[in-house]
Amino acid sequence: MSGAAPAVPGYGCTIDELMVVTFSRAMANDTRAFNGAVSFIPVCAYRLARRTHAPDLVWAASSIAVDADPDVVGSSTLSDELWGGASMLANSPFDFWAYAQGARYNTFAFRGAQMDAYGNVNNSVIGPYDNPKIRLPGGGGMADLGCMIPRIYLWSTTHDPRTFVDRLDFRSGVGWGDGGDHRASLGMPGGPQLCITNMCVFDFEPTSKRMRLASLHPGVSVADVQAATGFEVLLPGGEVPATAHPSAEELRLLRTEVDPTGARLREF
Amino acid sequence: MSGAAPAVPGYGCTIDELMVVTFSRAMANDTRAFNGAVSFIPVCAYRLARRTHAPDLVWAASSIAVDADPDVVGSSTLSDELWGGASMLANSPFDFWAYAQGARYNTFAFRGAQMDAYGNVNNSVIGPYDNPKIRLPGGGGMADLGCMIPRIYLWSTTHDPRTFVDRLDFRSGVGWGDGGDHRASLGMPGGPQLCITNMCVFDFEPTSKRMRLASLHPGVSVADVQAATGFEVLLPGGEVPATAHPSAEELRLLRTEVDPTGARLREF
Amino acid sequence: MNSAPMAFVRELVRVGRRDLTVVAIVAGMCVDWLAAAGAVSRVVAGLISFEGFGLAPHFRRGVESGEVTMEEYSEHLLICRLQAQARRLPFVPTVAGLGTDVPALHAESGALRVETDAATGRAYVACTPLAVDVAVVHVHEADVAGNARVNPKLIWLDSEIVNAAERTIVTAERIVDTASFTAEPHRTTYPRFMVDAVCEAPRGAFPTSCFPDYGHDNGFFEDYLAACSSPEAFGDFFERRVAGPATWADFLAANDVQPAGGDGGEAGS
Amino acid sequence: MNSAPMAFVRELVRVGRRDLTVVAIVAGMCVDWLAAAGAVSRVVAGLISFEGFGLAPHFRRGVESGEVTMEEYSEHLLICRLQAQARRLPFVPTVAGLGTDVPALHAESGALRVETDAATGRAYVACTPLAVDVAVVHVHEADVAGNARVNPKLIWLDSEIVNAAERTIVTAERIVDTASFTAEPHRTTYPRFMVDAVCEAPRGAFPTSCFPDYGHDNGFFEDYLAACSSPEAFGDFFERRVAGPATWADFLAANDVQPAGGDGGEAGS
Repeated sequence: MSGAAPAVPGYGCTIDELMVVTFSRAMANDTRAFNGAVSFIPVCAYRLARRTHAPDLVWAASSIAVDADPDVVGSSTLSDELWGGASMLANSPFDFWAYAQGARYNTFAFRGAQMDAYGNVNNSVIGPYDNPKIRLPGGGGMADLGCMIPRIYLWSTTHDPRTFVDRLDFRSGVGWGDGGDHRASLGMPGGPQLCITNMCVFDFEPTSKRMRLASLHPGVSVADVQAATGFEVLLPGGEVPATAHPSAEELRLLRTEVDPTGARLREF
Repeated sequence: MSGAAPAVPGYGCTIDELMVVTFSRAMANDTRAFNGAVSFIPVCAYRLARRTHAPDLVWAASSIAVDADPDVVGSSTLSDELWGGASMLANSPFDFWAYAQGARYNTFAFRGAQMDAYGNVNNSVIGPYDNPKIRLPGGGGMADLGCMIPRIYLWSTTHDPRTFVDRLDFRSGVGWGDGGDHRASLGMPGGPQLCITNMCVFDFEPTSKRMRLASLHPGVSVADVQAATGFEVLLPGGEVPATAHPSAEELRLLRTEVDPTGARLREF
Repeated sequence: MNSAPMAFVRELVRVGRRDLTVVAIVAGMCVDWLAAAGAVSRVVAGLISFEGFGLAPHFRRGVESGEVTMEEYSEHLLICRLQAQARRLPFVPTVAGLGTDVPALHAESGALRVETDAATGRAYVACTPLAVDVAVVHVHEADVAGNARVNPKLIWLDSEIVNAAERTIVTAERIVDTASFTAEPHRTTYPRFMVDAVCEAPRGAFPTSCFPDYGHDNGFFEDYLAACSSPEAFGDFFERRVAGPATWADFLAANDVQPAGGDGGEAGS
Repeated sequence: MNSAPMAFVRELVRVGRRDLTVVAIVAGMCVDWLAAAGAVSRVVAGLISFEGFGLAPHFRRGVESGEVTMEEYSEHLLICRLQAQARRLPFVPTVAGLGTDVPALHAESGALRVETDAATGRAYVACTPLAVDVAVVHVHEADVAGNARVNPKLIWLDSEIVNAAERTIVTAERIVDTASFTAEPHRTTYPRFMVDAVCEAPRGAFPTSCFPDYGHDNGFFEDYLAACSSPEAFGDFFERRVAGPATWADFLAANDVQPAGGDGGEAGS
């Protein structure tokens, strides 16, 4: 699984590093996050944010180990390898779901094999459900937590038309649903805030709730993004800015403290 | 609260001892019991049964301390004083309610300030609910556990017409409900098995589910019981037997191991 | 009898709070103090008693005189209402309370509804959310960030109220370093993000118990009930032993109790 | 990756069980072993994967070929079905799964129903009971009476299945005396009356983890996936490293693992 990530031209970093830093900067100080499986980018982002601008950020490693600060990120983001330094191992699923449903946990990130313009995701099947071309792992907690958590972040290290599709083969997890006020009409709080990819950052246009280009990583054009995206990409008014430059300190912390062994490259 | 209990003529024991032994003998070896507040008679009975004919009986002291074997019974049957020797402190209310609803716990005993012929109980108010003559503690867990537990036992140390009434002022806990198949029609398992008082033992007539005299304590007549009971007492076919005699060993265990300080007398 | 936040409740009495609504699944002395002080007008609860010691006298008199309203639930019906609130569900179903008079007490307000499952024909009670402003719980140890530990982890019903409440106040036998939680993270009961305020209150559950540190204090219960023989006797007792002392330390001294324990409170088993 | 009852699952493979239905909230290697052996025909689950190592290859192929049916739930929808069973309720409501395609998968069977609360107009998913014959869980310590302890008490999802199941089988790293439970009763996870059978299985979760005794075994996952390059290679690997060894001790030896640990399995943090 573990690969190498391309360099970001002129930024002195690689794309995984740019994604982690960009994700990290989106985390407010009152973030209370937890993580699921194969979530190396978000895990690194939470750890980095706590070391920079968001010292009070809560991160429950594997959804269990509150305020964990392990020496390294290992081969699994659900593993007990991540639990070092925690002040609580929140072992009761009853409490976990109460925290999630009551928005005590307010931040969750997920990705899917397919994602659509509204931030809905598919991690179940490619092809028809009963006769799939590819049987994927399943939605796991995405279908649950997508409904409960107000600040949802999406990410993808494979920005291509197979991933960003006009229509999901199966909706495993809900983002903005059918768009507009669909999510709110189901009684769900908040919704997807950003989608951070290896090409760009999307936010969501406030009325339609469709993905809208918020910034481009260096060397990527609007046309590149559109070509790699299976739905029509909304554009902001005016020029699309470049994704902000990571600071030297952010890169140092990421490389030496947050993820010194490069576990995040397992997503590439 | 703590009083003295009258002697049982010819039995070499007092009425509290006869009640505990009678209750104990009703406990099968597969009994899995727990107890609530002010439940000295049942607590002593569970402890005694485990020392005599029911070694595998499960008793969770205060509904928490599984297989507890404290040196003494203290001033509260909900207190941590009862937890000595337990193999588990079952601290999760989620598990407790699952055990109760799934009938993993199969035995519960309750009493009320009022009880009716169907084994329903009132521990809430004497008089109208909104303008009570006496405000009692409330039904607590009786309303819950009466619905969930298949083997319900009732007891009373005050067998008189104020306690055994034709009509409850308030139904805090359900026994056989309105009688007949009412309880089963609500989807509830089992129902009240016995009611052990300071005068007699009632069982429940199988069709009507009304209290029926099963045995008389020494020195008590059918007429005595009827005079002390606010509803019509059903009689079995034939003579009403005398409540069986406690064995010397049962009395020894009760007096020296089960409840050496006589906490059970708090109910008299 | 177990781990009631008595230091907090005494403070409510001392500062003369009025018209409180108290939600308690099972309680006793804490509600009686509030009733004696005229601080509570509404009790939402499953059981209020002094257990083996008898009825809670001021709670009882308050309800009988109409000064206090008792909104009675069974324990589990109340838990289900708290769970519905904690989980932001329209209701939580249970079989508890079926066949009793309890659900009918709450039919008019809509708090409880007896319904029938269409698929199975089975009856259940739909328990709607119960909003709670503030949860107050007593624990053994807390740090200044709000991490809190009940020792051993016997939280029973408290966590239901904490999960349902908007805010949570913790009173703690001891304030400890965060390192104490990091060293044994599996023993933490409440994480810092569930706790809004922490207050040190040694022996803060007196006269109820705080297992395994100390048991409930039989003597206090007996003296309290004995003082109920006359309004004058009780007024004197309540002022001297409960409401009068200026600080919690003064309160403990007035009751001949040392904050560190080992002074006559019964030991837990 | 955590505390799967692998010794028990291996035995299912070894004795050639067929046509099993497996209920698992989150699982991976254990389901893949059963799929590789042709032992499972139906998987009721929220997530089946090797996590950071990728897809579970035989589970995937089994579903794609039609030999295995995947009845997909979200984690919480499955938990709610188990809770409905454990509590003997007609259904448990949740907001989980709303707006996704998951509830529709189970509309025809009636297992899940999307309904609207009459009082609030809010939608919810009614999760009906899911009957489970046998729960199998791996723990650190058990006694012969069936008391069982996960150490520290991290039971996460296992207790949901235990509470729902008709019977429970416990595999344990160590069999200990009952006195061990009496000495620290707050650490007991399952009481004896919830456990029907106990089996000693040192390192019984290998190659998954058993925190804090040992971590999951990266090498096994890597070797397993590498062997999937051809049916022949996998057949050889599976016989040699999984199904072939006659006893659990032989299995551990075939994987160069000592029952007592400290032999290259990654340490928990």
